[in-house]
Amino acid sequence: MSAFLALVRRDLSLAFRVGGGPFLGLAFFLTVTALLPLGVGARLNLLGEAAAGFLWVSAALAALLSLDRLFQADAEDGSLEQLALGDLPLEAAVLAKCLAHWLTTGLPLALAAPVLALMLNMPAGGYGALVLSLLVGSPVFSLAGAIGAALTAGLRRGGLLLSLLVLPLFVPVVIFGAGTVTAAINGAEGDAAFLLLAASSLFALVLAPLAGAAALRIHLS
Amino acid sequence: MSAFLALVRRDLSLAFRVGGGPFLGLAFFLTVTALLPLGVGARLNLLGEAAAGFLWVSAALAALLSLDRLFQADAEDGSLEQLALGDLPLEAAVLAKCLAHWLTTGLPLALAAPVLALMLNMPAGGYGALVLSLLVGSPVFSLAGAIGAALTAGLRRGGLLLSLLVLPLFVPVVIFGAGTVTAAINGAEGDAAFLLLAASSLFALVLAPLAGAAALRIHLS
Amino acid sequence: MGFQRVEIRADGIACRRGERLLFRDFGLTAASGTLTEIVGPNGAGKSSLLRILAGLLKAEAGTVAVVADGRVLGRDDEPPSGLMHYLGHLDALKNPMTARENLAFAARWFGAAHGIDAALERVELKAQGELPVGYLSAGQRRRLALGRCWMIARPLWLLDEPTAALDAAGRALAAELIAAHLAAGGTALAATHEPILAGAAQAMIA
Amino acid sequence: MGFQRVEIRADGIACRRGERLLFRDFGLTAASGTLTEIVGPNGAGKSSLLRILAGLLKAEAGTVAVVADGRVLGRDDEPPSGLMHYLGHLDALKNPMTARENLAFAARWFGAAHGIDAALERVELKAQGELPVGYLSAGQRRRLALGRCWMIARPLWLLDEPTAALDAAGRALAAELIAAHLAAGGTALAATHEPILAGAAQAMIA
Amino acid sequence: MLRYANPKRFLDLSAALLPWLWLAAAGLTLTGLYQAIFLVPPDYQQGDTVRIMYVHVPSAWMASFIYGFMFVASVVGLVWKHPLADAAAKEAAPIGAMFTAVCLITGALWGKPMWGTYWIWDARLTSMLVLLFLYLGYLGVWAAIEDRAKAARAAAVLCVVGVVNIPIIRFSVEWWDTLHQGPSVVRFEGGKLAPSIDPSMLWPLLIVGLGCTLLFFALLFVRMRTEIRRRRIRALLAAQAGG
Ligand code: HEM
Ligand SMILES: Nc1ncnc2c1ncn2[C@@H]1O[C@H](COP(=O)(O)OP(=O)(O)OP(=O)(O)O)[C@@H](O)[C@H]1O
Ligand SMILES: Nc1ncnc2c1ncn2[C@@H]1O[C@H](COP(=O)(O)OP(=O)(O)OP(=O)(O)O)[C@@H](O)[C@H]1O
Ligand SMILES: [Mg+2]
Ligand SMILES: [Mg+2]
Repeated sequence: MSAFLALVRRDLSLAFRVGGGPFLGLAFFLTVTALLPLGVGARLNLLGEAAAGFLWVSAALAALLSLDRLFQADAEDGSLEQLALGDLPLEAAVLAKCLAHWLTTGLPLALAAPVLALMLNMPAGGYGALVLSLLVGSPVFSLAGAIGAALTAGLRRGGLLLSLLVLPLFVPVVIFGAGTVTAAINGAEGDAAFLLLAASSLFALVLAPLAGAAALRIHLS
Repeated sequence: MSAFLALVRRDLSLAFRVGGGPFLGLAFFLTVTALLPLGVGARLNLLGEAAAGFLWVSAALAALLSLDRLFQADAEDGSLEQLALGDLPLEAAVLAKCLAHWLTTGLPLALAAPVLALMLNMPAGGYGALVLSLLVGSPVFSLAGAIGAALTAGLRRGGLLLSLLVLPLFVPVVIFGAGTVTAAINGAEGDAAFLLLAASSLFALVLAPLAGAAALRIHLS
Repeated sequence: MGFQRVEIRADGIACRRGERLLFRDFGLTAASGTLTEIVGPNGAGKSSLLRILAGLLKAEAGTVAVVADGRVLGRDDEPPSGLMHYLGHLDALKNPMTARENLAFAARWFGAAHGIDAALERVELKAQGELPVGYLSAGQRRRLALGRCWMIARPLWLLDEPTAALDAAGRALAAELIAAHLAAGGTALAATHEPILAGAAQAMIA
Repeated sequence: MGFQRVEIRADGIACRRGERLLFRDFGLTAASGTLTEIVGPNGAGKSSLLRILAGLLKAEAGTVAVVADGRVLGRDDEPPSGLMHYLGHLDALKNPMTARENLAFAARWFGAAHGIDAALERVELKAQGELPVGYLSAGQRRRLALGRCWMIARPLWLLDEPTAALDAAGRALAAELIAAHLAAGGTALAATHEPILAGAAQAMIA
Repeated sequence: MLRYANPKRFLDLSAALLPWLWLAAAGLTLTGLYQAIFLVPPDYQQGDTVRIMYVHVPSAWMASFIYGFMFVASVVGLVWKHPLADAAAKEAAPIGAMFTAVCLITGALWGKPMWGTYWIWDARLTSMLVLLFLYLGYLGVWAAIEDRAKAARAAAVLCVVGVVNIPIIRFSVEWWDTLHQGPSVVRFEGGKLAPSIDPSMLWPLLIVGLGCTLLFFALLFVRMRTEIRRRRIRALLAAQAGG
């Protein structure tokens, strides 16, 4: 456990040191949220209806943008071998790195979402569902993303290939997530979408460490 | 000139070799275009009106995703020094790298835009303007992006910082670009927006090599 | 601080990279208390062999066994965990983190036998402890990586050119660290282009 | 194929990294036809000095001049372009491109005096020409980087540990390449921890 | 099973099978299409456009089926490390991508008369598009990794992970209200298969479907044979180079 936490802490401190940590993720979230209405034309009513979708899509993109370096840096400086030779299985290392990634991207976004939703004029009634759905669903971005990141870790310019690989895995989450919020706004029962979201998250939690570690082992050999 | 072209060709072949070249950029463009409406909900009329904005925003994001490695790879393997010590000034090297980047991201996106616009149900009348505006405007994404990429080349996890730096530079381009298309759709005179777009592009063409080279020199020392 | 005495045995190892068979029928037994220097020309496959021994690369043929008291450790196709250090051509250091922070992480990831200050002192980097590793010179980085091996007690050291980038004092230091490791009952293998320790066994890869 | 004969003069150079003054009042004159080995312990500032000489790093104080026939080349604060090779600790090779493609790019970026095949042959990498550089061994990469210097005629070579990772044959090859460069009227400086060429001048950084 | 999974045996076996495969594939597909175009009555709602269905639906089936095939081949490749399984998965991918593209294109062409638009972001259509991306991503991994053994394993991991998308395509019509119609062929009522489509329309559909399946295997075998020969040539060249 102490080794697991050490890795989480190392990645967090690396993120803070060079990337600005969660603040950068937040700033990106803000900028994209600002850019979208600019392109679309800021008719408020149009925006309000689409707000939940916008926010979920931005969350996916923010995660995507920071994912490509998740294992790349470790692969390039030889740290991956050290992670593989620790006492913990490589699966645990992947999980620790996902946790650190989520703590710097997903979590702050979930917490800041109400403010952004307000800026986008989201109808009241969806705020609770927005935060809750982001908390439950955004780990998938880190977890499923980790699989793609592990697969492309050895490759230069893996960034774009990475997006091609993980966006299909993100699509259902965005649909379920936005669906949950929309249902809440319309006062409808959003249970189905939310349950599917939670299920995806659990599924990713089980699958990602296994698949990610397998992909990393391929890269190592 | 032969050295300039050699660098363009090297970067193109690296992009093809490890990244799939223009096809990957296209696939990303397609994916983002698919994600946005999914989150927002697919009401046709709403989508059609927003199509130009969507496409321009996706173009910006596609460029962004591939920008972070523009100089990073060269910085990490020592190639940057070789570029600095060639007979050509570093400014020319920056320009060559921007050109290669645009050829693998901006250009294919501009050419594929009509298909995507059709998928988003964009009203007829905007197609010519869309392609033309993307052709003229998308180089800014590579050029302005190069400044940010040069500034963050030394930093790990520069990805998010990079987006913070360049997204503000992208904003006016997205506004002018989407504006040009919207004007064309509404049959209005879009000259103003288009001229501003062209001016931004020219401005970036002059400024980016200078600023980019200056930033790289800082990184080298 | 103490560790098991282990022996590593490789038998009939063949190594393929891409279409090329680098070497085959390579065998070696490295006993506790000995250093085996793996020598051979550039590209012969020394680094590949070390990665095979560490379980990071699959051999085309042959077996590797880590043995303690005649008993083979680890599962059939996977090397035992927690027994070895692998130091590759790359130093596995995080540039943005200081020397001390790098060691601190390694100490908690692997479980350390010595303190971090002791390790910094041991490799003469006391003054550089608070410097981000990215600022260190090539030799200082290598020293730090060696200090990491020293700090964490593991019986089997697999070192790929441990003395690369080191000055004369650094090479003497590396030899000292390895000698102390052997004296404590450790086993060491090092790919190298220059003799590291007088009296070391040599395994040649043609 | 031929090049100007140049001399490089450094005067009163001081180098600061962060808060630390690595060295000061360092002077050196390297004439055409000579190799100057820059020696000193790890972290003394050899790599930093080479970067200063190449114009990649700003010195805290002092001047660097590249001189041909008593005339200083280049602008005041910028080193002349097109005169030097800088080979750092890193090999500046693109992993996804083959050895041949890497050389082909360098040949067109700098303008080559020798053919690519000749260069591959010169550094004994004929068989590896079509292999992506990422697959090469550490020593093979270094050879390739040296081959690049040989292929492109430039009077001033600044080499940072050119023999790192090389086997005995590779070290002899590096020495040969440098000797030939000197014989053709070239100038060479090399940071190193082991003698490269008998009779080379030595500049010590304490 | 593994006896036939040796490349030499595969070459012999596939050489013997291929002519028959081609014949059966062409016969079935052409018969089905002939019936679809000339014999099936126009739909009472959709008129003659319904004939697009006979290309659209089989290619939709094939798109999913081939991904499933690749999934199985990938698992075999990962677990038993069999090179033939890797080759099968790799060579199936472009064929699957092709069927997916055909499904998308025919669907789009059909959508214009039926829904008044070529494209709509409905769950099934989107998930089909996502399937195309999965295929492209899979091919991208093969293209991006130089070492073939590594590429095979990486692509297999991706394929196994991406299989989650298949049920989403399948159930998307039931989970969300969509424009696209629900299942009418493989449809269950009270635990029994109960197609809600008239047999006169169903039969040609099933015939084309079977024809396309055989067509897939014919194409796959041809591609795998080429791939195996390519590997042999490479190995020979390497041996000649003295490696
Ligand atoms: C680009 C647009 C379209 C796409 C991507 C698409 C996709 C699909 C897919 C994936 C299936 C297979 C369902 C299964 O697993 O059995 C399918 C079946 C079918 N599609 Fe489409 N479709 C499109 C447009 C249309 C249109 C416009 C129509 C007609 C109104 C249509 C009618 C059908 C029918 C009748 C079936 C058979 C349903 C069944 O029996 O299960 N499709 N389509
Ligand atoms: N895909 C491939 N095809 C053919 N040869 C390959 C391939 N990948 C690697 N090689 C060869 O495998 C060898 C790898 O050698 P390795 O790195 O183990 O050598 P080494 O003995 O450590 O050399 P050095 O002393 O230079 O570090 C090299 O000769 C390289 O050219
Ligand atoms: N910001 C900083 N603050 C203090 N010292 C620094 C800073 N940045 C670098 N240094 C020191 O500067 C020196 C850089 O040395 P350089 O890389 O030039 O050494 P070198 O002589 O090439 O050593 P080696 O033989 O190991 O390659 C190191 O001692 C390093 O610790
Ligand atoms: Mg080696
Ligand atoms: Mg140095």
